[in-house]
Amino acid sequence: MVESYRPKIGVYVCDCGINIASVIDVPAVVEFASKLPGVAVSREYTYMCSDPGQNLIKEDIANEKLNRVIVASCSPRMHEPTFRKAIREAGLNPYFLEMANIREQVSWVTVDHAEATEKAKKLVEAAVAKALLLEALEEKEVDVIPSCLIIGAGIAGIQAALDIADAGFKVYLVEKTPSVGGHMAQLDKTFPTLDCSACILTPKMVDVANHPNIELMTYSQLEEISGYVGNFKAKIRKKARYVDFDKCTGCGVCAENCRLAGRIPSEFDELIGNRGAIYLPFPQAVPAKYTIDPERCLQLSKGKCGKEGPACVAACGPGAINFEQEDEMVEIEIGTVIVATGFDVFPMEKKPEYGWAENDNVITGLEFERLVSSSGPTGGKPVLGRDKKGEGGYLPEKVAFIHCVGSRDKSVGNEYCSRVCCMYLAKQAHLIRDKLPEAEITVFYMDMRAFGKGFEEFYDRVRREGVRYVRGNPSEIYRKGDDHTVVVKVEDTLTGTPMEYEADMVVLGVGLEPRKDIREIIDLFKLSQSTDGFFLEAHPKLRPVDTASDGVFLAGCCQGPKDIPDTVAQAKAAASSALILMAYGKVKVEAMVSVVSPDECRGCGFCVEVCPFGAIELVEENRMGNIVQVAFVNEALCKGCGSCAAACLSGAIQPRSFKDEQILPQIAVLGVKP
Amino acid sequence: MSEEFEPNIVAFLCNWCSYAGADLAGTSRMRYLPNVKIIRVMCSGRVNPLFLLNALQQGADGVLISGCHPGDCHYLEGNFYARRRFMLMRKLLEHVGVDPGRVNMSWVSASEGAKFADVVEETVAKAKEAGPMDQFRRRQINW
Amino acid sequence: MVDEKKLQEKARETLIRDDVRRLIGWKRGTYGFEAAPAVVTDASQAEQLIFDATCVANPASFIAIEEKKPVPRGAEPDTRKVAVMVKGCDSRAVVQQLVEKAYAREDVVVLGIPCLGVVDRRKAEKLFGQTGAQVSAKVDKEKVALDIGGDVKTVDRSNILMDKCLRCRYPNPLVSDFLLGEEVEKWADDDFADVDEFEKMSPEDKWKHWDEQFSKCIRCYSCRNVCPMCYCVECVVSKLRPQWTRRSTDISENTVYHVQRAWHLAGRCIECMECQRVCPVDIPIMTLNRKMTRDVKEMFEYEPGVDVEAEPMLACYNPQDPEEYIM
Amino acid sequence: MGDYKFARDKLADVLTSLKEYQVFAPAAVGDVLRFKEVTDPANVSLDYDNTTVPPKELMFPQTETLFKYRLGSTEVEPSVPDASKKRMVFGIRPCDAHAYSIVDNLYGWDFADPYYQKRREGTTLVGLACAEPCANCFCPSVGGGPASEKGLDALMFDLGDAYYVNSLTDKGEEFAKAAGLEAAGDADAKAAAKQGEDALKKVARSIDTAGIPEKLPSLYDHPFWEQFSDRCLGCGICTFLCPTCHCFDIQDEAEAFDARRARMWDTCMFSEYSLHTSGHNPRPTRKERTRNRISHKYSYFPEKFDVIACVGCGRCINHCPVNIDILDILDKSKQAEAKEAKTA
Repeated sequence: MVESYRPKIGVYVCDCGINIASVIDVPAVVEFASKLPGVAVSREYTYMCSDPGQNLIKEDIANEKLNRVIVASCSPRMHEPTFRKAIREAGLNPYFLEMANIREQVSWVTVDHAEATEKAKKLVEAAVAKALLLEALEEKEVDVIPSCLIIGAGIAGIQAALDIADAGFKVYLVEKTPSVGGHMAQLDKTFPTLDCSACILTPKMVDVANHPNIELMTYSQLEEISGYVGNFKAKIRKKARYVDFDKCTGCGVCAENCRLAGRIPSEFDELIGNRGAIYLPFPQAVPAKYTIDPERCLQLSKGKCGKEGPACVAACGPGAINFEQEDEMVEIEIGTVIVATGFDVFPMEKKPEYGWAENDNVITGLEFERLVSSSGPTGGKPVLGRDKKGEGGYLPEKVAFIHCVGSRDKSVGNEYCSRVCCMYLAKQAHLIRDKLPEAEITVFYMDMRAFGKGFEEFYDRVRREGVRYVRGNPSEIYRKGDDHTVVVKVEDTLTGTPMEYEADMVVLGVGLEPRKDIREIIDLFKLSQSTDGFFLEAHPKLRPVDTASDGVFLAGCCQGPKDIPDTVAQAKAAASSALILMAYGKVKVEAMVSVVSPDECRGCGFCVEVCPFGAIELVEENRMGNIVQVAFVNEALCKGCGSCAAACLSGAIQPRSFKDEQILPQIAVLGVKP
Repeated sequence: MSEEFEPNIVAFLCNWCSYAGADLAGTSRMRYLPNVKIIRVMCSGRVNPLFLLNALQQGADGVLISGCHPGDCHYLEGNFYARRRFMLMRKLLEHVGVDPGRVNMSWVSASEGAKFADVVEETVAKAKEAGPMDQFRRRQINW
Repeated sequence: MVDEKKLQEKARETLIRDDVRRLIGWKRGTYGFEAAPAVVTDASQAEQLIFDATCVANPASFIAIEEKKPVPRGAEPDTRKVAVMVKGCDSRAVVQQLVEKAYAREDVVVLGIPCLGVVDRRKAEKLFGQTGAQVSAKVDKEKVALDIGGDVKTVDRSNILMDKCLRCRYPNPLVSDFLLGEEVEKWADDDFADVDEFEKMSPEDKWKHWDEQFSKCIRCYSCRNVCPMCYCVECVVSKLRPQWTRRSTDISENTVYHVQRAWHLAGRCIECMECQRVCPVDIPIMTLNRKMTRDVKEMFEYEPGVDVEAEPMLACYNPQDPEEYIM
Repeated sequence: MGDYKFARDKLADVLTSLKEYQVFAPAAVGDVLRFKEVTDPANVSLDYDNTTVPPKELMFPQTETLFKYRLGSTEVEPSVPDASKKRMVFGIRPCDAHAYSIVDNLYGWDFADPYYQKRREGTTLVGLACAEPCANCFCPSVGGGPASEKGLDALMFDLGDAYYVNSLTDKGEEFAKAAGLEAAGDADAKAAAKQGEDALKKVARSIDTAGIPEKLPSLYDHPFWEQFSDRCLGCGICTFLCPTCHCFDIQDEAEAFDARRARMWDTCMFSEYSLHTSGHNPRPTRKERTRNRISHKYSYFPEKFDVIACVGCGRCINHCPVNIDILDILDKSKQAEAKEAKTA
């Protein structure tokens, strides 16, 4: 490498055919540049980016021992990589290049030729001023650990896991609840094709459990993550099930014998069905291993269960139940991460005027799914008004469906459209029509959005099946009289008539919200949220599954509401993005990263707070025997934006190639009038 | 004094939006005044408000900081920090008696070539109105 | 007011502790209207300590500017705590230093002193002339009684207290391990009328004002050094590479120095007014700091030095921050 | 030499008559006094205690161009002041004039500093005796006094309705002539002498300097310095306002291709004053710097030039924001046992 201390600068002014030369007096600029301090060579050429142009630079580097190169031509956004490559080929560090943009910023925009020439001179002079202080930078690569951590085992996590595992890479699939499956497992049929949700999902659930490359950790939570792209370390808490995972055969005798069997509302059934303290969330759960709910189990919460002790222990043949079991911490190393933590449905507490809490025949869309599911608490019959034992009840005769509950509604803070409600309500209306051919069905909507493949056709079909669509957003839902009649107060906005529609079943098309505990993941990964509260992708158009943290990708509804096909598509995209890193096995680290001068750092941590990438931390430093805290940049996480430098009071942290000492000379040149 | 005062403006443009926007103004052959000289930085969040002070001291009659629109920052948050910093620095300079028209900021996306050209014209117009920056310019000092 | 005996007793108690290295408070000066800051290391020195209305200096300044000697190889650095006496305003410096991680909360023992205001030396000298006497002063809700070498003078608070005291919103320490004396009731509020008044001037008049003021500056950096928030290892102002401000003293460099200083204190200044107090050439430095304080409060709803958990003002943002001038 | 006087209300006339001089006199900016070139004699008043910034800046400006050059060229253009241009410091206090005579030692020592010396040569010093010494003045302890003539060309006494002027040198005579002063009578001379004696009695503070120069080196490592340095801010007030402090830094400054080499006041109280390029600092804390300031004035300088580099003007005491009182330090140094130093 030819990088002597004393600068020897070559300045190359490009004509760009006539693009530059017809406006700027190029020979005058070349002449001007030749007199600037440190400039050894100053030349003009027709097309610097052409092979002969690049060769000109390479030859000068070889013959004139240049150690800095300035190309005055087009925008660096265009040809910086070209010239960096050229000077690297000539044996010079590629970061000894500076460009002066005299085409886009001068010749193409300036009317007066003399003024254009003067401005070009200034820009070249500023480039020389900066070039004197350029530094050689090293482009590093780090190895990528060939494994992926996927958080959340809904359809997004499952699909991503299968794709990565099938490609031959290790996957750790972490799920918070006792079973994989997520929200999709709760659904009855899927729109618009009316496939049975469980039928298409369960084979995949079984696959993730059996795949040799997938290590499935259900009932587990990510506690800590550190490191950077290619080299993350994660700590995962495997919560105690109080059931020996290996011994449990999933026979279910324990649950039948549990003293609380059928007395605890089932989360999977949206609390309209029941389970015991030892339970399998649903029959097709994967893994088919029982779990004890430590808060409800009498033995665990009260220390005593019946006179004879826990019935489950007595019932369990293999002796799998172990009340002494403790949470287990697992540490893993991974190269990539996919966040697929899904969504929560809109909490009806935020919209009390719809009377959901008071009326058990006013139910959410997800409750409806469990109600009509053949594996649900009613065996698939839409029976309402059952007693505590789950008996009695009636079949509704007048059913109302309400759109946009908790979506497109600023009053509850959700301005966005949840994208799935129009269609799932259409599907649910169809299911009611199917199960109760005599029922009167009315759907209250704001706008109908049937934009997907087959959606409009399906919507048409539902309407043809005798479902009435009324355009209007109900203001209130309340009980009338002693029977189960509820009134939907609404204005038909197409005719302008106020209505008080009486129904005996109301289904609320609740929207999708970010997970209530989204902060935990944000804090772990330093991810950002978009204004809707979902995770923010790196670019809304071009990097929809990436995040600002390299090596961390998003899949499914945690990034925003989606239907199943979109979720699967995004999961596959996230898998492919993670696979790119793992298949290549190495990742380039940004060379223009920030660097700390620990002797000058006051350890205030402003840079730590400002860094959007969590790339900076405070570490202990021995300063002449005294221990002080100073900033430390993890170069693999730093993207070189330089926000830290502007926040630093003492100038102790600086982005390479854009240091204060490199920018100030540019200001000095450009600030002084010609 | 017969010649009209031509202000000199130093501009700091973020690489991803505003610099690209300026490039687009070029590729679209929009004409704008040559008074504005651009320094490229990776992010408007990189621009230390002291740069601005330095530019005025060196002899600039005005400065321009331009970044991505809020929410569009390539580095997610840089422009939010920049906005806070320059809002405040401008107030501080105003308190010292510097014409606030010398401190300009804009959001210019990569697709807003025309906006960039407009921003240049407006910045120059404001600096022209403010007149030559001679309050604490270094060159004023007689050695 | 604080009982001096109690204060000295608490100081002695604190200095005897094995885990306390030094205590910063006040002692009577050799002359004049200001008590001297005192750094004591031995319990026997506790009897020097005082607190009255002459104790204007901010002891928190001395926590952060202490220069640690190089520790010889093999020796252990002294990591014992520093005890510090603080008035309400001084305590905000401790809070802000904690926000900026100058030290950890457990590294300091804070002895808080509720305060009714302190004497402005300049105002006192205008009234009574410079004195060689060791003045003591008592302050209550209406008057200040000064004992000038046995001659007791009583003055209205507004004529002699520091301006900061006349608009004090935090007479009681915001952070303390021990409170010396009863908490006092807040007597004033801050409407920033001084900032509004200054803003009425035309840009030309503002500059005329500053041109005159900054021209006086001798760049002794006392305003920087006394500031409890200024403790960078190397101040940007002194840096040579790159050199932001030249060492020459002229209106250009002096202005840039003062604007840099005010900028670096934006959202950090806790209004102890020490910078202005120490200036040997009477530059109204607080005028710039007050402007920043007011604007930070108005635009970003931020007040430094009141919440240990707060994020530093320029290291956070609100997506809804104002941007009225942005094109 | 000669005894003169002029009426109080003729002050402006006297100044106006000094056309061949560039006259500097105390001028107020707000509450702060400093020597400024007289532009309007009507505005000059001699009713002042002393200036905040000492008139040393008239011989040794805070920032001073040494020479100018063009980048890339080897030619330099020195900016040495012209001694033939007559200047006058009018109304300087005896302590500040005394200070010049102390600093002269240094600037005329191993290297004759033309910048300082040319200014000195061309300048006439017309002093003003102090009738009312300030609270922290101690000039008599260091060889001066409220009516000391040291370093002066003429000394004025404010006698109420008139100023009595005693010319002390040829330059002083020249001033009296240029100003057209009338001769004074014996009564005036007596009144002036009386005022001087009274003023001397009014000086409240003092220090017996005997033995201090010899003792200070033995206290080099003594812990007593810390009771002062522990509260030192490390600012430049005491040194910049000291009429005898004379340290400077040298910097090159450039505007595009035009450059200059300049010197500017520096102070041993700044940490970077003694900072080595290696990062090592032989005076790592304020203790060493406080010690250096005092020792330089009261030991190193007298060792070399046989005169204490302090004139007792009291500025460092008056303006120190943390009450580091040089008399207190000297007093404590006398009490300190040299043998304690070993235990430090």
